[in-house]
Amino acid sequence: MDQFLFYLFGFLALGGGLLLVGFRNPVSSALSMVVSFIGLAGLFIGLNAYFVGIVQILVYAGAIMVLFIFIIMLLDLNNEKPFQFRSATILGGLAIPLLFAIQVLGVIQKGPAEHSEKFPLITEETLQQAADGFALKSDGELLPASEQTAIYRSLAHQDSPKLPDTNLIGETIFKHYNMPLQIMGVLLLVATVGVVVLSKRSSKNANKQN
Amino acid sequence: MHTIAWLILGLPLLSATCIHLGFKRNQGLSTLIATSSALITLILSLVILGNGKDTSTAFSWVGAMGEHFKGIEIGLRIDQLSRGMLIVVTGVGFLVHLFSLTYMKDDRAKARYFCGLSLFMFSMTGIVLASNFIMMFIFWELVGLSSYLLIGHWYQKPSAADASKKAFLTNRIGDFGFMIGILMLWGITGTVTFSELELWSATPAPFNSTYLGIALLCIFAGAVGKSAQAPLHVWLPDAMEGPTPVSALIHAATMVAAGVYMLARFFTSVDLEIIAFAPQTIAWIGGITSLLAALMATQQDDIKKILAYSTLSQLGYMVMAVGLLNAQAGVFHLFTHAWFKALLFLGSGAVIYACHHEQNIWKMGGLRKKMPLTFLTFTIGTLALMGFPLTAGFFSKEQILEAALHQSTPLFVMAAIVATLTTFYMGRLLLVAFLGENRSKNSHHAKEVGALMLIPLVTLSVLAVISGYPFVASALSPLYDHVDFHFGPAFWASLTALVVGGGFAFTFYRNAETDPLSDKKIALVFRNKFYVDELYAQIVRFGQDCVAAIVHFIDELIIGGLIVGGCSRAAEGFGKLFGRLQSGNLHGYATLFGLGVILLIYITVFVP
Amino acid sequence: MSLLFVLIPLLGALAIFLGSKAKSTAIATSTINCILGLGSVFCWRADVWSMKVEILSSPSLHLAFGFHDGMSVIMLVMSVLVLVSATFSGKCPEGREMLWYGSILLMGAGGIGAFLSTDLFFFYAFHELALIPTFIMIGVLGTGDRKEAAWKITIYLALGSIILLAGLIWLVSASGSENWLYSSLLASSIDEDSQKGIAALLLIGFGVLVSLFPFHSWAAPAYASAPAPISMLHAGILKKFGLYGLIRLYPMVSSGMQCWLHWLIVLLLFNIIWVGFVTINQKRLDHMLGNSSVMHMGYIFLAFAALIEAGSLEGNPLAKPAAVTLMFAHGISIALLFSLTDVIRRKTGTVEFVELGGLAKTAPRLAFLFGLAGMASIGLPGLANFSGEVLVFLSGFHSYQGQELGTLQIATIIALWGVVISAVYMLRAYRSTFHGETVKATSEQTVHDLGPFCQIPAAILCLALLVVGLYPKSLLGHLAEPESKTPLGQTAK
Amino acid sequence: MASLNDYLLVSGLLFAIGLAGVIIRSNIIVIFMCLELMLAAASLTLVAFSRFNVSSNGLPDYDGQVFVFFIITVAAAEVAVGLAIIVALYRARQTINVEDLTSMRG
Repeated sequence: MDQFLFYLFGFLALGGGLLLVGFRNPVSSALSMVVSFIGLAGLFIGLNAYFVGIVQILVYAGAIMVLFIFIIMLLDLNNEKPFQFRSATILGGLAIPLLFAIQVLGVIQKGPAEHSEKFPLITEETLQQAADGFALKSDGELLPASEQTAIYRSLAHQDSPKLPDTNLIGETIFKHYNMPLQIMGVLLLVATVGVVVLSKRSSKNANKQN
Repeated sequence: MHTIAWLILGLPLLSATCIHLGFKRNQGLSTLIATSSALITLILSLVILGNGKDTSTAFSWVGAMGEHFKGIEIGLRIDQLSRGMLIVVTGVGFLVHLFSLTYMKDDRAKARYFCGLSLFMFSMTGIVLASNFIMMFIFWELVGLSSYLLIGHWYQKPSAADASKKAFLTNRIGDFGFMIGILMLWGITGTVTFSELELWSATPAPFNSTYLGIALLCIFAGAVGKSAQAPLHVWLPDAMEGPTPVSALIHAATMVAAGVYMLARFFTSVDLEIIAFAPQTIAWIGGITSLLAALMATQQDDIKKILAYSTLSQLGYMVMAVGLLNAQAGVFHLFTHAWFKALLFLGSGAVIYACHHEQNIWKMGGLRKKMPLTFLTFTIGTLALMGFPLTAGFFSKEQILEAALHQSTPLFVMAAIVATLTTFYMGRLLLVAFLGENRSKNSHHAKEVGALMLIPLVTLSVLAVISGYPFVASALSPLYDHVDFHFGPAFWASLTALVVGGGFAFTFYRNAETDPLSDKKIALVFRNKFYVDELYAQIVRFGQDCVAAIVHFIDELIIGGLIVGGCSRAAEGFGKLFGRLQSGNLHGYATLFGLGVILLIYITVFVP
Repeated sequence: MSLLFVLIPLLGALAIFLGSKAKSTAIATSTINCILGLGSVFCWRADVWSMKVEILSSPSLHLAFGFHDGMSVIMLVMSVLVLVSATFSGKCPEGREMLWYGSILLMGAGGIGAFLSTDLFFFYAFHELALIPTFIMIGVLGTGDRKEAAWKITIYLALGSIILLAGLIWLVSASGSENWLYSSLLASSIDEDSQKGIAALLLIGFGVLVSLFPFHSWAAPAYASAPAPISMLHAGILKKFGLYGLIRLYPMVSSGMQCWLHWLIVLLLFNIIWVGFVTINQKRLDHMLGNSSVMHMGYIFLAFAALIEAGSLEGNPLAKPAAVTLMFAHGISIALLFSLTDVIRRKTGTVEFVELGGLAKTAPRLAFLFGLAGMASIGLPGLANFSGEVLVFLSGFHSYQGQELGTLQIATIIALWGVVISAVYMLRAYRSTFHGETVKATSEQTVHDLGPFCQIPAAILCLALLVVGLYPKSLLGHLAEPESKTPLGQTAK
Repeated sequence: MASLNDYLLVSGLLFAIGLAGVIIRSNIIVIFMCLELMLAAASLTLVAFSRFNVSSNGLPDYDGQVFVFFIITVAAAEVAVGLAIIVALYRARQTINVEDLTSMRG
């Protein structure tokens, strides 16, 4: 089953990508991009990265694709002139990715043997074991129930222990990557301002032209 | 005393500055300032002479640095040598100023001329009073500058501009040697001050006499340049392009004698018996110069050129005397020569002025009747130059001949031949220019010059006669060693020279219309100055200009073209190459990016 | 106080870029700077003036200014004099005042900043700051073949600067010092092997900046096509940066320099004789002056070689004063010459020798000033260059005691021939420009003599040449203070 | 369960497809999408390694996933700005065909 899902989503991702490149109409390309990203998100989830997978779908399929389509519509690019096949470009466009892919194969070949072993599943025992680590204080004593974290509770859940990866990512981000997170916030702000400025200036130019 | 000495040095400078900065517009005031400053310095020099005390004063120009270098001083040294030389400089200087008042009356740039004269007076007194070699070098160069300015006074004439340039450059070559000499002397003796050199000479530390000799010869190179000795004599005849009073002052009486003066300074400070080869070289160079110059003088037609070559010849005498370690005789001749040569030049100036700037003696003639007083004074000068008995030149020449006789027979013979030739060419000058018939319109209209010109002529002719007598010479001459006169070989030689030279001149040139000797081959060589100028022109053309052109070519080609140009061309080529990549086409960039990624992976992963 | 000299022109440049009236601002700031600078000479006392001003101080970088010793003072005086006359020189094209005067002030500030920085990093950085306007001005407002000249100077100087920077970084890292302060570098010792490499890098790096043979061919075309103030400032101030740096850094790498002495002597003789011949063959006044300035650098290098031969500053106490005096004199005289050449170019429209002649008749004041500057540059006594040159030659013979002539002495003698060469080209140039009959370009209808405004810069510079020439002690007196007594870093902040 | 190599292969191929798109296509919006695809391919690698590098307590190493989180954030910002630039570009030039946009030619 696992293997099948991997092939399915992998096929979705790669196929979406190929369609993205292949469609003449940008709207179709955008849609195939979403297909590709859904496949990718499936792969993420297959890697037990639930949070990232969901975010991938939310951001790309929800936000970015809408943006793309919106812009395509705005610019009214449907009647784009047909593909111009310039043989040099096509040749380069095929040869280089092909070379790249061959190299990737080579790299994989050279990689250590354990890379080709299947991932060990994350089982209940694993989770139990991990839970122990979250149950101890720094001096080795067991935490009292009042101080037990959500992560611990989720890991050590009696009936169905679950991997609380959102909590874990959250913990990692806020504990170890606090500063980058802040900077990221500023970056988003800058991007917002930048977009406003860019569109404003262009509107002014448009006025001038009129 | 010190104040007076500083005044003598400073007044001409002040005058030059005032004229240049303030009174250039007012020509009359400028001439007045310059002339009065010359007069005052003459009076002050006489005061110093009357005082008669040896003294020195100095201020530090460059401070001492370290133990070895004790600084450079600007100092004045007043002793018999400098006192006498001061009289010569300021005396001739003042008379020339006086003469110039008339001679330069109609010149539009009179102020500039007098400014130059004042500058010259400043520089020359600087040389005379200098207490050390570096200070002397400073003023040495400054007289070169004023000579450059005055020769080039009529700079619009290409010949004058070229002559001034030539004079400066030739002197520079001499100064090249002079500076090396000073540096070596400083290294050997540790000092450049004359008084300290005397001390050093009294108790010399062990040193290599060869290097001292070389240093001496290098210093002599400075004198070769300034006193126009062979092989750097070529500038002096050309320098006659300047106004005639300038020739009298600078190129006859004072500046050209500075070389002899400097040598005398050096020879009286340092005992040079031990390095005989250097003084001997100097003496031979002097002798050869005097002979060559005398030969060249016999075939010149320009009155000033004849006098210029005679100056060369007489300077050769002086240098020879100094080289024979008889500085007294050399300086004595310098002293008498200054008066009679200044007289001759001013006389020729008067003639040129009267003949409306005609300088060719073959276009004069018969001036005896037109300008009797000038003729008289000119004759006195000529006789003094010939060494006619009882004139000043006779006494000083006698001393030189004596010195040569005692030291070296070949030099004595050479000196005697020169004396003969001197009589010959001066006789030729006198006969052709003053006697005979008027040969051109200009000389026909000549008339006696005014009083302002005659005063210097008469004064100088008096000095030309009496300055050789012991009672005058011992008081005025910079160095004078009284030698009792006796009828020795020297006397007979000079008398023979007088008779033979005068006789030939009389035979060939009495009532001559053209030069009877001019068609002889040898005369052509003399007339063309042994083709030395042509030789130098070739040397300059090939040794300098061609080399410069080749060097410039190589510089442009190899350094500018291949090495640097190669670098810049390579940079440009790379730029073009990468500029081609910069196609502005996104596909191109993406392809390159992909290739780059592949290459990077290949290098990091697959290259062992 | 030392900060002021850098700050005033910088603020002036800033004001100009912010839109204040360019010409009057530039003249005002440079004049104030000049007055202050000259004032500083008269008040120079090592104990007061060696105090340094620190603006920015981090463990590794110190933006601080101060006078190391008399050499800094003399360089400062030279810079302010050249700067003030540069602002008066040349003719700014209509509408480019901001660029023109702003660049002048920036170059001045860069030069002064480099001379007064106590930190090697800023010493380097200020020079670079000054180079940028140089490149721009040559490329944008130059005459003749300006594009190529600008490229040439840019490539060369950038290359030289990079080599120099490498040398400086090596110097700092080899010394083990944790900052770039001159004083702490001076206190540290560097091992022999590194010294040798550092010395080579410094010699090449600074050498390119000073146009040492064979890195000289940028100079003449750049100076010829640069606008007058730019060639004045570069030849007058910025070129001295390299020599200043060499002498300043010399104590740290004294034994390393020793290895390159013979190479340096050969190169400097090429500078004097070879470039001298190149100069003789020039057919244009501006090219001739550019090459002559390259040639004269050889003399300063000769003084530096004398310093190297002696092994320490104390070993040859003449060498440093000689180099400094000659640097000062050359800076002033070449600036004057470039300024006047520009006047000739503007008045007659040409600087080709064959098209000139007889200018002395139509423009006597110009002829006098040019003659004075020319005579100064060929080392006529009474003008500043002579005192520098004579000291250089004396320093060359300092170690000579009557034995056989050493390499340095022979080099000095050969270099002396350069005095003759320079007289040849300068007098030829003067002869063909000012003497002789007037020609079409110089006739009275076309040429008028210098106006009073043009005379200001010339008068300032002439006066400086005369004062130092007639009484060199006025300059050298500032060098008497031994450097070891006032090490800069140790005085109060 | 698949192995690490499988994921890396998918990621590599996805990247190659994106690269091919960037090189071949001339519509700048599509090129932009392809870039997003390449970015996503890189994310896949990160997540795969995050899962592969089990940390001491037996759970995946979440540093990699945090990285992906950041990448997604930045990509969002990038798309916003990029599209704004494209709009501005279109307004100025009336084209979004990269073959017509060669004013950067050196």
